[in-house]
Order: sequence, then structure tokens, then C-alpha cells
Amino acid sequence: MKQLKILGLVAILAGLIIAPFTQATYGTYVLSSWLVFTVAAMGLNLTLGYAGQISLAQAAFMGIGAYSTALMTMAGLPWIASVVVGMGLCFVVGLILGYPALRVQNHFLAFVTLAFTTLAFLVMRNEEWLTGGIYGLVGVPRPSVAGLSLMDGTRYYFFTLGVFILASLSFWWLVNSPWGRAFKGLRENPIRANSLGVDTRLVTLLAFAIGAAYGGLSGALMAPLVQYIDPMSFTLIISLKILLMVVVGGSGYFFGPFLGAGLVIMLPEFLRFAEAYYLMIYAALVVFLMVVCPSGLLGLLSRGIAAIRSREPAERGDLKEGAQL
Amino acid sequence: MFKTITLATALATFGIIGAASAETLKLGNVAELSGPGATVGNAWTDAINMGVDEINAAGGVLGMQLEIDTYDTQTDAQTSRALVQKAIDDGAFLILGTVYSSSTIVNMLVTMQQGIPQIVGSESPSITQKGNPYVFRSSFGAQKSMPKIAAYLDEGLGAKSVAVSWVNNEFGKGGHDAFVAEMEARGIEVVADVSSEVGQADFASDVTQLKSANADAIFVYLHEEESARLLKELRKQNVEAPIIGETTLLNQKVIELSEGAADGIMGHVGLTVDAPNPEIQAFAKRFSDRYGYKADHNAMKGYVAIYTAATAIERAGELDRQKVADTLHNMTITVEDVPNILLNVSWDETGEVSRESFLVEVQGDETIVKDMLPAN
Amino acid sequence: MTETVLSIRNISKSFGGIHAVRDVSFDVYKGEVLGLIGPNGSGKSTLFNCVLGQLKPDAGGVTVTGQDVAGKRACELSKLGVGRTFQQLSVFPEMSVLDNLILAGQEHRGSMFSRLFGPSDAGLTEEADRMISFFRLGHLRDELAGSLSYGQQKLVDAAMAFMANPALVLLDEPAGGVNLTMLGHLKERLKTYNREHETTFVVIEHNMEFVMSLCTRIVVLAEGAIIAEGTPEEIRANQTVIDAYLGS
Amino acid sequence: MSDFLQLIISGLSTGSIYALAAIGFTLLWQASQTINFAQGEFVMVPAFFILIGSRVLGLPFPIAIGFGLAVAVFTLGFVFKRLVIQPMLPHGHLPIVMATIALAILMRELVKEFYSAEAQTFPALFSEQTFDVFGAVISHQDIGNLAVSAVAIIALQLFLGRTRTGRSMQATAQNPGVAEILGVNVQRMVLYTFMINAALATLASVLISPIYLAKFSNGEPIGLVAFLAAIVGGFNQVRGALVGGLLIGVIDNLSAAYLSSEYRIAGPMILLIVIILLRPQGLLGTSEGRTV
Repeated sequence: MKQLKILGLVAILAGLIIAPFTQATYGTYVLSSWLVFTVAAMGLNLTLGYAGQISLAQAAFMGIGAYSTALMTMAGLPWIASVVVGMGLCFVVGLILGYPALRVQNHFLAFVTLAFTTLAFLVMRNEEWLTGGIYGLVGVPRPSVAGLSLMDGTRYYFFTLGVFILASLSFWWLVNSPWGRAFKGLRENPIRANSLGVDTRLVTLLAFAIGAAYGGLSGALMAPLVQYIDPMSFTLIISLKILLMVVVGGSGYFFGPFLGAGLVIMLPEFLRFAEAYYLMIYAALVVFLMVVCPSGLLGLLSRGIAAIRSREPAERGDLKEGAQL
Repeated sequence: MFKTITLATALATFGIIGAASAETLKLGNVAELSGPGATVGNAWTDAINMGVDEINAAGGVLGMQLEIDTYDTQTDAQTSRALVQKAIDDGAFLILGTVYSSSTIVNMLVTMQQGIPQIVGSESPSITQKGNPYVFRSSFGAQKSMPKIAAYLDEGLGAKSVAVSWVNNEFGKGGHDAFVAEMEARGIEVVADVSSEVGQADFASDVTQLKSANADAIFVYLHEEESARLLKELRKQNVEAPIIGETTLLNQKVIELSEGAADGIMGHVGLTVDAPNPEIQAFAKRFSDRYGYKADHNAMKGYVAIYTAATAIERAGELDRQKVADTLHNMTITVEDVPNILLNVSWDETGEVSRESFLVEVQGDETIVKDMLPAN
Repeated sequence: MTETVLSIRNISKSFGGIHAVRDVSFDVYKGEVLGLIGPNGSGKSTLFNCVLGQLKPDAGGVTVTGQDVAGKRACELSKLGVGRTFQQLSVFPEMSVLDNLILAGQEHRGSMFSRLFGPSDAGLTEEADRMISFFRLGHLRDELAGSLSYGQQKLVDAAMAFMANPALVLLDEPAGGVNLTMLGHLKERLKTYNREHETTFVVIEHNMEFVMSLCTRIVVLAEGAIIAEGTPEEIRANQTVIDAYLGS
Repeated sequence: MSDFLQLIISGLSTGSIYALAAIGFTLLWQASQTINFAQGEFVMVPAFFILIGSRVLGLPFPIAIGFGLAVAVFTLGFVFKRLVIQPMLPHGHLPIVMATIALAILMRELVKEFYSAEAQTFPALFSEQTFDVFGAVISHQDIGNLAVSAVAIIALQLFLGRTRTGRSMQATAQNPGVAEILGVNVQRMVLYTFMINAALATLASVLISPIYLAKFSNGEPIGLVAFLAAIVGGFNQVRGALVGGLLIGVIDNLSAAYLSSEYRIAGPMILLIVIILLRPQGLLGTSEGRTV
């Protein structure tokens, strides 16, 4: 099983490396935007999937990251510096936004974060002196690595892929460390976790802050990809789109956002044949998925695997003992 | 495992990207077929499709039949950017659209980088001010129409003060800024400056502010439905000041939706199917016969766009994008040459359009053209 | 048996006009299993919550191994060496039994940052496995805790309370809802643990049979005050206690 | 002064319609812990049912309203509860949130594709005649909206408080377990709640469409305001949603006029954050009867 998993990962990675060579520019662009949105969805997966705190603010964090990158790189500063600033800013704002989560949960938290996204949008649109207002900022440069310009779409794709892999590995490390267990503890049973020494207050804030920082990183990748940013790219609809990615893929599963972002971004492509009806079919599919499998596609998959396993006629003495207890 | 399969399917899908065959010339139409801009994008697209059929029936362009691929932006800027790229990948020689300025400003970067001529229906001034040598309008930007309105306010109405209601997006902001600049130039005071959101439903507060400013005139720069809602509220609160607008305010849709509240409003339109010109009347009839609804200025923009594209390629004489773009700069098309261009039109070196335009007034349910304003 | 682990000094607490606890004092010594019993509304829960720092007493104070618990958050209390179980089921249902136990111990290992960069299990797998086999849960090690039976989850809950090697464990109705076979197993394991590690227990329980056979000493509360204190045998024979329970 | 009065009166008139949407929203929450992100679309769609009745089927307008109401109660009440919400109830909030968001998109697209992408005029129940009060202009429509909303809310309160079915519904909302023991058919009561929500949404639709025009994209702003109203007023109180609706209507107008029209929605949003942080149960709400 483990070898199979590693083999699968290697195959996917190889696919991602070969992909742009089989693609026209558009395909490469779509793949790049999949990578970018996966990073944002990964962050939300930490906040929501692992730590159980709903947030509709991920688009706002992407916005903070994207504007930091746009403003700084257009002023001639290196991309990497803008990433540090953007992610740092998101981390701090995420900490602040985490505070309401200490008081309220569920739909209340959803609305506080929704309000935050709306306010962030208003600031991006109205504060023209800083953000360029509704026109946004045009001509965000793509960074160069070791003197190599990334203006070419395929090169920028590989750059994005590199950052994406780094982000995924750190995420993997994080959720498999004791911190990951503490996040899950917060989601599963915050009171019990607290009584076992988990500082739930700190963990909640961190879940928001780290998730937000991933949003910032995603924005920092997006601005040079699109080479243009405007407030409309960071509205509530985008937050909902990211939420959809996490939930459809499987919230709380490491690969959930990868799959979810892929579907949300690529599905319109597959449904193109349906022309004007595709959004309708798409929405109907989501409703159907939520009705039959609320834990998302990976939840469905793991349920399937569990069902197959339990059919294996293994001699399990422990079952007898278990039934007795 | 599942992921690998998804990816493989994705790769396969993208693999099937065909090249245009020799006898046809492929054009891409990227437009707002769904989302808030659906009405606008559909009128634009319908007119283009009608134009393509007529051009093909008349023998096509350079002996080739036109083939048009249509892409739906969902009125989303980033999607439009991706789709312009897709249209180019699919082999489009030239891009038509988008109509929403917020989308155009993003996707025109793609055509610029790849040297693809693009004819847009957007009116935000910034589009032709960014030094993009491949972007062309099919109707003029707000900075071209505002001086005409300003002249009318100043000389026609003798207004000393004006209240402005505008929609706070790319379209409205561009128009607003151009208008306010003209007002300053002419010494007319802007006494109330009220912005509203796209899709805003409640205009009570906006109207209260416009009303209490006691301006000599009210200038409205909103999308169609918002215009109708605003007009109804203006009438409800008994606002007496003359109401002046630009193209959208005088759209047939606004007159219909506002149920009488549009009576008496005046304004400037770049393109209107109510113009007495025989070419425009003929177009309006063909359009409503074919689609069962009345063409508006967005349909006219689309129609002009496809004829502009066809004429420019014909005049360039070969399928060379750079040459087509060069031809379009400083080009003039007259109605004598191409009747379906509807009005004599010329482009400057930035891709901006000059054309005659109209001063109209709504009387009852009718739009009456009061005056023809020369090109500037 | 002289080291004081928990010291309750003159605790009073009232809600509105009702005195839930009045002037209660007692000590609990190292290695003791103290039962805290009393009829419904006798003030057990209020007292319990004062010990856990969740309620602030109007007067008096609580110290654990000499440290004041007033105003301490649950996670700080845990760091002071206080473990607890809950009345209702309190495991992490979507995590494996092993992960439940590692989570129960990990916050006591190193600092926040050393944990992030340290091993994934915070070096606790062996200890967790020991605890799992101590409670005879070996066959369920990798199952999701939520998929276990009620009684099994109670065992996991208890095992979690011990992972951090606490000086004092508060057991809140451990016997509630557990079937007889399981109850015997639980009691026997708790006794063994107490013997082997000299961990101090305070038990709140309604099941008299269970309390009497588990505890070494019992404190009886009625109407917010201590009415009796002694070994299980003494309490069993105490007329005041019998009256309080039967109601007079 | 007359400006201020005008803003207040207009705010109350639209606020009363928001309140209808908000009340349905809180009813669903109480009965089944459902947060309906498609609530705005629930107000948008009935107008089209009615238009189908009057323009396609050629029914006289009052009968078309009845037709629209029946279709709405069936589809947005019965079908929505049985086919969408019921299967998801055991799985917590998130799937319902996602499914209702998707449902909102689905409803918008259906209306756009099968009716029209364009805004439609909608006949008004009340005349648009106006009169002046201290310089503020009030239309019969304003008064009508307030009156109809008030009557609907009072009737709902009486129904919930004075009838057997209504009390059973309240019992279900407060404690479904106990209600079940008392012999209440809990599932049926929840179903009634969904149907009442659909009826209130239809009413809101009839009142709002003459002013806002019927359009597929109208649901979004209405839904947002309904959430705001419900939270500000209090999630577990019918009265709360009423006060919330009126308050949001007025504050929206005032913040547009006196704060900044560019930051208009910021006023209600900041109010929302403050309320959630300081008084999460809402202005009139009591602490949640049901905690999860």
C-alpha cells in the first residue's frame, strides 16, 4: 500500500513536469492557476479541515498577498522579499481575525470572516492611492531566478510548481507533527484537548494565522501569473470558491484541496460541451455530492476502501473481545 | 490513483486542440454569456453571429469563410484572461470582446504579449491609454463622449451645478472621472457625488442625496437595471432637475424597465438603433427579425466589431496579424464602402474610435434623436 | 502517605441566594483514592469545578502540590499535573486510539517549537503503546476512537488522563453508562495503576458499589457541606449519610 | 431634517421586506440548524413562478400569485427539505452550507436559462402614489410594505404561540428530543417550518420585485441582508429578525448618506462584527437554547 502511494505520487509529479510540454499556453496557464489555488485551499484546509474553524476570508488573504507582491515588485523590490512581507502581513491579520473564533463558532464565525472579506474588498477598491482602486495594478513583473527571466508561461509554471512543492512539503510536515495532532484535537473536542494541556487559544489563533499565510503565498504567486490584480479577484465569491475546493475535495484530508481545486478549476473545461448549461450542471453536481457524501470525494474514496477492507475475511479475534467489552 | 486518472483525462482534453483548416478563418469571441453581464454579452454575441453569417453569405473574407468560436467569461476578469489565451491557442486570428471593462483590462495583456489584434466593446477610458498597440474599440471611450455631454450641460442647459450618480466599477469609475474632469474644465460645480454598487437594488438613499444637493442637473452613469431603479426612485421622490445620461441610461431596456419614469430624460448616445440612418434601421430590423428582441447599443457594438475585423483583414490583404493591426490604426471606414459599419468611423493610433454621435431625448416610450453631434 | 497533593481550604460558593458549597476543607494525600459522594444538588460538581479552576470560589482556595489553581485555564492546570476524565464521552473520535493517547501526552514534552521540529509522535509511541496494553486496548490501537464501543471509549478517556503522568487525576463519574463486565475491568485497571504509580485519584461517582470498592477514603457532601468522612466501611455504617441519601 | 426622515422611512420600508426573508432564515435555523445560503434566491425565484403564471399560463395576476405561492411552498419547502436538507442533517453544518451555496447558483442559472437573463418588470400591489410628511416623500407602496410585513409577522407569532401546531413547532425548535417524547411528529414540524419559510419568501418576493425588478441575480444582495438582519436581531427570535431587518434597512441608508457611499456596506458589516463579538445572541435574542 505504501509503495503504491509513493509510486502514485511520483507518477503525479512526473505528470506535472511533463504536462506543460503537451499543452498549449492556455493549458499551462490553467495548470498554473490550479497550483496557485491549491496553495490557498491548502491554507483553508488547515484552518477548516484540520482545526475545524470555518473561514470565508481566504480570498481576502490572497488579496493581501497579491497586493503586497504587486506593490513591492513594481517598486523594484525582489519577489522573495514581497513574499516574506505578504505572508507576514497575512499571518498577523490572521492572528487578529482568529480572535473572534475564541468567542464564537460555526455560522457566526462564517459571518465575521465574511464581513472581513467584504471590508477588505472595499479597502482595495476605494483606497486608490495605494491599491490603484477599481482599476487595480497592471504590469506586475514576473520574478527572475538566478538571472533567468520567468516571463515565459512555461518557465513561470515551473517556478510555481517549485514553490507549490515546497508549500506542500511544509504542509505535510506541519500536519504530521504534534502541531497537526493539536489542530485535529481542537476540531474534534476542544474542551478535552484543553484539559490535556493543549493551549486551544493559541492553537486556534495559529490555525487562522498559518492558513492565512498560505493564502498570502497563493496571492504572491497569483499576481505575477496574471500580471494584473484588481479587487474583483478577491471578493466573497472567490472565498466561496476556495471553500468549495476544500469541501468538495475532502476537508481534513491532505490531498483534498489538490483534488478539489483541480475539479473547481478544470470541471468547467470538461463541461464545456454543455455550453450555457455547464454552470447549472456543475452546481447540481455539487448539491448531489454534498447530499450523498458530505465528507467530499476523498471521504467517499476512504469510505469505499474501508468497505472493501472490512469484507476481507480476516480472522480477527479482537472483534470478539471488542464485542465483549 | 484517482488523481492520476483525472490528470490524464485533463491532459488528453487539452491535447485535442485543432488548427484552423485552410478554407476557414477562425475568430474568437470572448464575451459575458453568464453572470451579471449576461444581457450585455448575449446582445454583443448575437450581433456578431449575425454579422458572420452575412459576411460568409457574401463570400467571406479574402475568400475564406469566417468561423467564430465563442467563449463565456462568466463576467469574471480572470476567467476572461484564461479564455482569451484559450481562443488564441485554438487558433483564433483575431479576438472580439470583451464588453466589460474590468475583463478587457485584464485580458488585453494577453493579446498584447502575443500580438493578436483585439476589438473590444468596453468604454473605460483607460483601455486605450495603456499604449497597447493591438487593442481597438468598436464604440468610443467615456473620455470621448463626456466632452459632448459637458458641452450640452454648459451651453444647452446653462447648468452651473450638477449631481452625479455613478456605479463604482471599472465602467462607472472611468466615466465618472472623465465627466468630473470635464466639469472642472468648464467650471460646473459637482455638488453631489454618489457612487453605488453593481446590482444595487435600493436607491432611496442615493436619490435623497442627489435631491438634497439641489443641482441644476443630475448626471447618471449606471448600468441598465440600476438606471431603471434609480429613475423610478427619482420620480418617486419628485426630483425636478433635468436628468442627463450617457448611452446606457437611454437604452431601450431602461425605458421599458422604468415604466414611464424615463420620460423626459436626455443624453448622448454613441450608437442607437433609433437613429434615422437607413443602415441602422435596416440592421435593427434584421436583428429583431432574427432574434425576436430589439437590438441595443451593445448589439450594435458587436456588429460594428465584426465588420471592422472583416474590413481590416480584407484591407490588409493577407493573414498577417501585425499588418492587420497596422491597418486598423488610423483607418477610416465609410458607410459608402461598408454599409454595415452603420456610421462612418475612424480609429486613431491608440485604437480609440471617432464617429458621429447623437443627442437624444426620451418622450413617452420613444427615444427621439434631437441632434447629430460631429465626431471629435 | 503524608505528602499533600490536593488541599481544599474553606471553599464557599453561592449562586444568587443559594449556597452551593459552604466552608468545605479537606486534604488529599499522595497515593490516595478519594471518593466524593453526595445526593444530587449536594455541591459535588460545584466543588469539582472550583478545583478545576472553572469556577472562582467566593472564599477559600485550592492548591495542587502547593500551587494555587485559582484562575488557571484548563491547559495550565494540566501542566501543573492535574489530569481528568469527563462525565460524557470525551475522546477525539476521528483520530486513532494511538493518536488520542499521543495527543494526551505531547503537550508535556518540550516547548511548542521543539515539538514542531521534533519527531512526529513527540517520542511518545512507546509510552502510548504501554498505556494501550495496560488498558488491554492493543487490538484497537489503530482504530478510530469514535468507532469504539461506549465502554472502550471510557477506557481511552481514562488512559488519556494518565498519559502526562499527573500527580492528581479527577475522575468524573467514570462508571456512568458502563456495563458490568467493563466496569469490573475499569475498576481493576484503575486500582492497579494507582498501586503501581502512586497516583492520587479523586472520584465523583453515583455508583456506590463502584466507589466503595475503589476508594480508600470517602468524603460525603450534603447541602454544600461535609457531613461525613472516613473509610468505605465507616461511611457505609454512618447513619447521617444514610439519612441524607434517603432524604429526611 | 427632511432628508433624515426620508432615509429613515425608506429604510423602514425596505427593511420590513428584509425582515420577512430574515425571519424565514431564523426559522430554518431553529428547526433544523440549517443555514440557508440560498435564502436570497428563495426570495428571487417566486417572482418568476408568478411571472410564469401570469405571462406564460395567462392567469390573472392575483391567481398567478396563488400559483406562485403553491409552487414555491412545494419546491422551496417540501422538495428542498426532503431531497436536499434531510439527507445532510446528520453531517453537521458544512455540507449544508456548501450545498445551499451550490443550490443558489443552480437556481440563478435555471432562471437565467429558462426564463430570461434580463430584468423583468413586476406589477405592484400598491399604487405608486406619494404624499409628503414633513418634507419626506412616502408612497403607498412604502406603507403597504410595512403593513403587509407587520400583518404577516403578527400572524406568524399568533400561529406559533396560540395554535397546537405552532406550539409543537416551537417545542421542536427548542428541544427535538423532548418534543419527540411528548408525541410531536418532529419531522413533520420541521417540514412545516420549511414550508412557512417558502411562503414568507414568496411574500417578500411579491413586495420587493416591483421596486427591485425581477432578475436572476437579485438573490445575492437580498440574501446577504437577510443574514445580517437575522444575526443583528438574534437568531432564535422572530421579533429579533424583524428588528434586525428594520435596523439594517435604516443603517444601510444612513451609512450611504452620512458615512460614504463608497463604503456603504461597511456600516452594516461593522455593526455585524460588533454584535457578534459583544452580543452573539443578537440584540433581542436570548442565549442559544440549543447548543451543538
